[in-house]
Formats: sequence, structure tokens, C-alpha cells
Amino acid sequence: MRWELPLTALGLLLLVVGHGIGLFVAPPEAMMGDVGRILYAHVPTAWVALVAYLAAFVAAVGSLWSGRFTWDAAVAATVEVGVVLNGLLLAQGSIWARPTWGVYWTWDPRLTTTAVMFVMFVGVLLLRSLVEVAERRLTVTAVAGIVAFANVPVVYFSVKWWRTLHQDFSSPETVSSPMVTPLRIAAFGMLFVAIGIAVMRWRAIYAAVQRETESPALPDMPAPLKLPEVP
Amino acid sequence: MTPGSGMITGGWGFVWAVYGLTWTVVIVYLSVAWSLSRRSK
Amino acid sequence: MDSPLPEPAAAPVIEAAGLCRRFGGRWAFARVDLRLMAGERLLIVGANGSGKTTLLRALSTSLPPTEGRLRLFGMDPVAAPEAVRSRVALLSHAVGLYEDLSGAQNLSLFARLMGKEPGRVAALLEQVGLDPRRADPIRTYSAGMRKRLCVALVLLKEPALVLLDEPFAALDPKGMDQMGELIAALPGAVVIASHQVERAGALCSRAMLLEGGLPRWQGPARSAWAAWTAVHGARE
Amino acid sequence: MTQLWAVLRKDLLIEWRARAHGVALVSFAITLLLLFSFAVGPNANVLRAHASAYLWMGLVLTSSLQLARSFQVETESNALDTLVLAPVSPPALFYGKALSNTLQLFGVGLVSLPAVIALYDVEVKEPAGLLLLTLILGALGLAAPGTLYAGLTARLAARQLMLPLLLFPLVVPCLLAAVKATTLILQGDPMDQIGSWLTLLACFDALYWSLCGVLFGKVIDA
Repeated sequence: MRWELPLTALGLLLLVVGHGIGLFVAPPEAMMGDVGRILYAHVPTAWVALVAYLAAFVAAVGSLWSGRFTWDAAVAATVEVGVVLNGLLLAQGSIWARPTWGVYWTWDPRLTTTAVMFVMFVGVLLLRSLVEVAERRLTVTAVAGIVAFANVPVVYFSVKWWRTLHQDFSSPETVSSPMVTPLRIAAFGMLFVAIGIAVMRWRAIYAAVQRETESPALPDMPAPLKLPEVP
Repeated sequence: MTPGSGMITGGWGFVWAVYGLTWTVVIVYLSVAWSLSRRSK
Repeated sequence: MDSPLPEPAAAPVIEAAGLCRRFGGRWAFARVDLRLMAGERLLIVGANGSGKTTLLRALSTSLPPTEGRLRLFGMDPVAAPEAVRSRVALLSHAVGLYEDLSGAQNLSLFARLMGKEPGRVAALLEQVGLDPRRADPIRTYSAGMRKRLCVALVLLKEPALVLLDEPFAALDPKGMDQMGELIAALPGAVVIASHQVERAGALCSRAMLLEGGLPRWQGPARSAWAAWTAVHGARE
Repeated sequence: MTQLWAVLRKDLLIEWRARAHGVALVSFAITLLLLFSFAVGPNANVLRAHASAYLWMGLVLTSSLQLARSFQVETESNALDTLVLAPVSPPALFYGKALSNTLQLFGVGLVSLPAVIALYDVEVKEPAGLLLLTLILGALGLAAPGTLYAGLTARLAARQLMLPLLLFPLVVPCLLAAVKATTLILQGDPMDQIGSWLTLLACFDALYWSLCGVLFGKVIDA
């Protein structure tokens, strides 16, 4: 049974509820006013994008370790979901930055890391699309995925260090309680939707890889050759 | 992020932009993923 | 403690059961069963595209088989690649050496890589008749000279198993005779894939005929020609 | 270990015998430095302020060409199979090649220095030794992921494009730290921050020299 369908439906429901509360019920943010409501769409996307990349990292290690295409399809599916969410995150971030900091782009450590992450994992997908031989594609995707993921914390801390020498931005670290509930609901909503999509993508990618690597029937053994007796 | 009367009034345009974008991406990607997974039965 | 365990019967150099290799939907070779003991020499004959080269590359561990079981010197090449590969040498169509380096430099590089005495390089170059051109980059070598350099590399390695893919190709008659002598002098087990059925057959004790990737016949090398004609018809 | 030195020696020997390519790389780097100054304009203050950025951008761009070539030698002549069959242990092959790439990148950086100092009218306030250390650490930071990705994309058709695309996001931290450290060295370091930037660079190098070494074995077998 396609269990991802009910899960996705539940996710959508939670998303609607979370966003609904966030938009209409929760109080406006002290500093940003209603613009702060972008939080309930932006932060869940960020969290779930990271979860997707973490899942891709785990799948990549599994894929390299086992060499099986089930893991390879998992890497491809989770990276793809991560990249889509990451792209959405960047768009949300720049729309949010406009009213808050008056610019479309700031060198805020998180936003910068998101941009670098996006380019890296798009690179992984591109690399995957260029390799025809299934076994080599598995290795290449897994290795590129592992290195890309390992680079995320490194980029974040070095950019954070690179920025704090100038001045620190007010970043929504602590979220006060009336805002936490819609945020958490929306976060789980986004997570379930993302899992649902990832599983659907996995089914399609794995089916394609299976078709590609299904081994044709072994030709049967020819009749043994009878040689005239050599004197 | 603390509640209170917001200094920047308005800004709903940006809010709708973000939510509209988010929901469009979620719905489109979901339907594409769904149709691709069905076709590959 | 009775007498120490008897020396295990020397493990066969090659032990292949149901060996197959596929590229996408096409079987390059399939259902190959082979057992080669130390000192035995096998000739593999077959038309172009019958899977000879792919089989040789699989036996040399440079190409993992898709299915089947392969043991070299009793060891699993996937589990102990370096132990196995240090005793196997493959002479393939591709020269696989550095064009910008000279014959001597290539050989001394691989001597260092394989932990062999670089001092032997000079003697080897002489043995294969490349001494006059030893300092020239192999980019300037002819096809025959490149093949002789590859043979020198095989001799340098002193492998227990030598896999030769078309050793006589691109050689003039004198070169072929020399190649024949070099192969005859090889101590370990040898597998030759060649179209020169008589010349290579004379060097081997056993033979196998591949057709469309499938082993059609295995038997004594002297019947190789008969097997070939039975399958492919005699030359007019 | 001897295999590692043999691979390194071989690489450097080939680079020496095919020196024309090395000269081309260096002139490519110098040309980039020129292009930067044309793009930015003749204002000496601006040029001097960003000299380290130009130096390192030049190095990063040149590195992608140098790294793409580092495996071309192997794949063109099918020497990679001979190496694997020798057998050469993957770590020896990786670290040998990575060291060779490091030395070559360091060489390009070293030759670019006088060009940077001349073109951008820069003088070195902090001890010059620090500059060389930064160059070495930066070259190490580029070489490790670069060699891994050169191996990864060696057999790809679009490797000229894929190698930089995969490599550049990876070396962002290395670029940040190297440019910061170099700027401090060139323009003086009142708050003594060079140490922390070089430590960040060293940590980046340590992470990638170990991680890429482990992953390289898989890349070669495929």
C-alpha cells in the first residue's frame, strides 16, 4: 500500500493548520510586525531541507557501504527534495530580507550557507545525470553527497566567523511561546509532506534504475561441440 | 522574536508572496512526484 | 600432534564458476567455468566480439564480474585485491604507460611501485630489444616497440599468472618469434587470447573456444584448430 | 609509503617533461590578475585593498584547469588501469597526486606573488614567511577536494565544467580564510587575527585531506 499518501495528506493538513494559526491567530512579531509571520513558512522549510540533506548523507553512506541501488535511489530522492526545499528557502529568505533588512541578500551566515549548500547539492544532481553506467553513478553520487554534506558545517562556521568580525545580525534565535505552537505544527506538516514526496520520488527513481540494471536472462549453454577423433 | 505591536506596519505583501511561493512549490512538486511515481508502477 | 597438516594442494591459479559480465542489457561473456593450475597454459580463441578481451580483464581483476565466483590463488580478489593483483599481470591492447616518460622511466616507476629492484630495468630493456631507445618518450615508439615495453613490464613483475590479450598483434614476423620465446620462458600460469591459433596453440597445453560470450568448447590445445573450424568453418 | 613518493615523483617528472603546460598555467594565472585590474580600473587604493582577493581568485580559477589535467594524464593513456593492477594502494595514489597538485598550485601562487605586488602596488607588512605559509595551506585546501573530484570526473564527458562546479562551493571556507589571512598579512594585523584564520585553514585542510583520502578508494574502483 502506498503509505506515503496518508502521511502526505496529514502533512498538508498540519501545514494548513500551522500556517493558518501563524497567519491569523498568532500575534505579530515585536520588531517586524506582520512580516514576522513569514517565520512559519521559512523556518520549517529550513529545518526540513536540512533533514533531507541529513537523510541523503545517511543514504549515501549506506549506498557506498552496500553498493545496492535501493540506497542509491534514496540518495537521489532525498538530495532532490533537499535541493527543491533549499531553492524555496533561498527565495523565501530573500523575500523576507527585503522588508527586514532592506536588501534582497545579506551575508547572514545561515543564508550564505544555504546558498553554498544549494550549489553543492545541485552539483550532485548534475553529476548524477551525467554518468550513464549505473554502478559508477552510484559511487559518484554517494561520494559527492557525502563530501557536500560534510562541507555544510564547515561553511557555516567559517562564514559565521567571517561575518562576526563585522557585526552580528539580529537573527530569530529564540522564538517566544505563543509563536512556537504554529511553528512546530507547520514544521511537522512540512516534514511529513517532504517524506511523502521523497518516498514517491524514490519509487520512481528506483523503478527507473531497476529497469536499467535488470539483468536479462542468461543465454543458455550451447550444445557441447563434438570433435572428430584426432588421430 | 517577541510578540508586540510591530514597528514595521503592513508588509503583508511580502507575507503573501512567501506563503504563495511556498504552497505553489509544495503542490507542484507533490503532484509531479505523485504522477511520476504512479507512471513508474 | 600428529604430523603437521599436509601442505594444502596448491590452490588453483584460477577458479571460475559461472562467471558472467554484462554491460547494460548485453552479456559480454557468460557461464564461464575454468580451472587453471600453476604451470598450465590456456589458449582462448574466438571471433571478434566473442568476449575474449572482457573475460581476460575480468580474470585480471581489473573488471569486476557481474555474476559468478572467481578465486585467484585461492583468494577472493574483491576481499584481497592487493594480494591477488601483486601476482597477476595483464598485457592488454592499451599500452597503459605514460607517453611523456621514456621506456626506462616508465619501467623504473613501476619497479618502485611494485617494490621490485629498479636495477633490473636496464637488463629487461635489453632483453626485449628496446635498449637503443630507452631514453626516448614512448610517445615516439612504434606499436611493436610499445608491445615489447609492456612485455618488459610483465617480466619485471614476475607474476604467477600472466594474461596476454593478442600478444602477437602489431608485431612483425621476427617480433612474433621473439614474443613466442618470451612467452615460452614465462614461469607461471599463462592465459593467451589470440587469433594466431597455431602459433599460440603451440605454446599452450589447453584451449577454450568462446562464441558469443559463451564457452563452446574446452579441450587440449592441439584440437583448438579443429574446434575453430567446426564452429566457424575452415578458411578456403 | 614508497608508492606515494613514486606517484609524486612520477607526476612531477611528467609535469617537468611537459613543462609547456606548466608555463601555460602560470601565464593563465597572471592574465587573470591583469583582467582583474582592468575590470576594477586603475584606482591604486581599490586595487591594493583587494589584492589578496585577486591573488586567490586567480589561484582558484587556475586550480580547476590544473586539477582537470592532473588525471587527464592517467585516463588518456589508460595508465590508471595499470596503476590499479600494479597494484598501487588507493591512498598512496591519492596522496601522491594530491601532494603533486599542492606543489604545482603552490608554484603558481608563488609566481603570482611578484605579479600581485607589482600590479597592485602592494607591500608586505607582516613577515613574508606568513605569506608563504598561507599559500601552502591554501594550496593544500584546494588540492585535496580537487584531486578527489578530478578522480570523480575523470571519465566524464563534461568534466571541464563539472570539476569547477563541484569544487568551487567546496573551497568557499578555504577561500575565505586564505583571503582574510593574506589581507591581514599585506595590510597589517593590529588585532593579531592571522593566527585564527590560519588555524581555520589548517582545520579545513585536515578535514579534507582525511575525508577525501578515505573516499578516493571507492572512486578509483568504480
